[in-house]
Amino acid sequence: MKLDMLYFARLKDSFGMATEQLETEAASVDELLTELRQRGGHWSSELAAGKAFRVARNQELVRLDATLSDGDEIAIFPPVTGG
Amino acid sequence: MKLDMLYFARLKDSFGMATEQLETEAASVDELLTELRQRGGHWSSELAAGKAFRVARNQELVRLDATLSDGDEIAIFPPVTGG
Amino acid sequence: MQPFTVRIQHEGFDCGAEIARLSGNPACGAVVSFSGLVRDYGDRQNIAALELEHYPGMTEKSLYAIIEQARQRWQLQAATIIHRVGRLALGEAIVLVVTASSHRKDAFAAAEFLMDFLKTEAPFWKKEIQQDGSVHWVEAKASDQHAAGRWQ
Amino acid sequence: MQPFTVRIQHEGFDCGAEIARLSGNPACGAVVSFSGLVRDYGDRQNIAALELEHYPGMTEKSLYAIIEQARQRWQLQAATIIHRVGRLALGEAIVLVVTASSHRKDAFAAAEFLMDFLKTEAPFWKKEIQQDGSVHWVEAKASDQHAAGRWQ
Repeated sequence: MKLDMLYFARLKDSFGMATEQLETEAASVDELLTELRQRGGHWSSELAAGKAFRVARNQELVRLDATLSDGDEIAIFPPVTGG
Repeated sequence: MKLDMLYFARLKDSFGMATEQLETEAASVDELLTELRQRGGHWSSELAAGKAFRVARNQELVRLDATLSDGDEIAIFPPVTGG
Repeated sequence: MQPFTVRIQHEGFDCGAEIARLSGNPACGAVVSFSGLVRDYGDRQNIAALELEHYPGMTEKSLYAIIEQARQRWQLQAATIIHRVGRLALGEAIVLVVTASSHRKDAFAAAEFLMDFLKTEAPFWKKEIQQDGSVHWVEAKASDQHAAGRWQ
Repeated sequence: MQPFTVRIQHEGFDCGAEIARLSGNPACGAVVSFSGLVRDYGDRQNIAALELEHYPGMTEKSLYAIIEQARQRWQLQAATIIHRVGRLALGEAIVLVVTASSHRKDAFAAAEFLMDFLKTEAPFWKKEIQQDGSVHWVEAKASDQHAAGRWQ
């Protein structure tokens, strides 16, 4: 299936990209993260288990066990700092 | 001694006056109130013991046992309702 | 700029200008304002206007004292209290409190504290004028006493 | 008038006009505003400007959801949230929250609640630009998490 990936703020800078389309068989956010970490470098360090980052599926915050469907918009970003 | 008396809001309306100069021997606010109540009518009903009113001496709220001095500005008024 | 200001006046005020005046300090990240307006109901219904009386002299003194208390409790860089007196029509602003701080919690707490004490300590009295012309002094609210009490 | 409004924009806003817009309801006696401004210090010192990024679409959605939560908790007649994005110089306003209610406690609580959630839930990120040109992403504050937590 295909996912529309979005990266924001520090993660966008670290990964060197703001968006990508990802072909994956990951069934959950957790599996997706494992796959991204395998890219190594900033991907493995920024998305390490203890790191503070958030995942949104179709513009709603979700937990690691959230499931994925074809065409989902998945955003990964640092804790927010607006206001 | 002489006191400059001020009455505000509903008490001003009830007493039919906003200010007066009072010649008195009252040593405390309590004694002054007893004297005013002796005028009868609205004076005794508005200043009755259970009634909610406030007394300020020289523009600071005081309790009934506050003492009085010649020339004091004594204001009596209902609980405030501004803001 | 005079950072702590109290004004008692008949005329209206410009909320935006007062907030802007306290927004100039580069150390202040947070500005909170409270505007109190004449509502169409209060103790009675169908209110057309309020008439506000105060105790000149004591009013200013008590408001500066309240600001002083707020400054002892919170980090407060500036504060403005404007309270109108005289006749105020429906929808007009009665009171404005503006607080400025480095921290939003302080700005919020100080503004709410100033309002709670204004409602229970500052010598202002409101008279409601109904649409049919009848006039009544507003009674003090137990809820305002309670709100002020929680800061003690 | 649209009583509940969220706006994300590059351009500045007129605080006074936004407060006036929510002051027109004759049932609303209380209007509270919060303005957040660019300070000269944050995570670092000597800040010259901020650069604000957001997640278009999700931002608006999350802010309307936060307003919905506030309406369930407090009597709220109207609320406005304006949050700027892009580059903002020292002293400029970043965010404005305005709440209008019949009761001042509700207006205060809702404004503070909206700000606390804005700081912890809405997808905005700040970059500090120092006077010497160095640039750093702002780190999320534990104190903001704590502030938001007290409403739960």
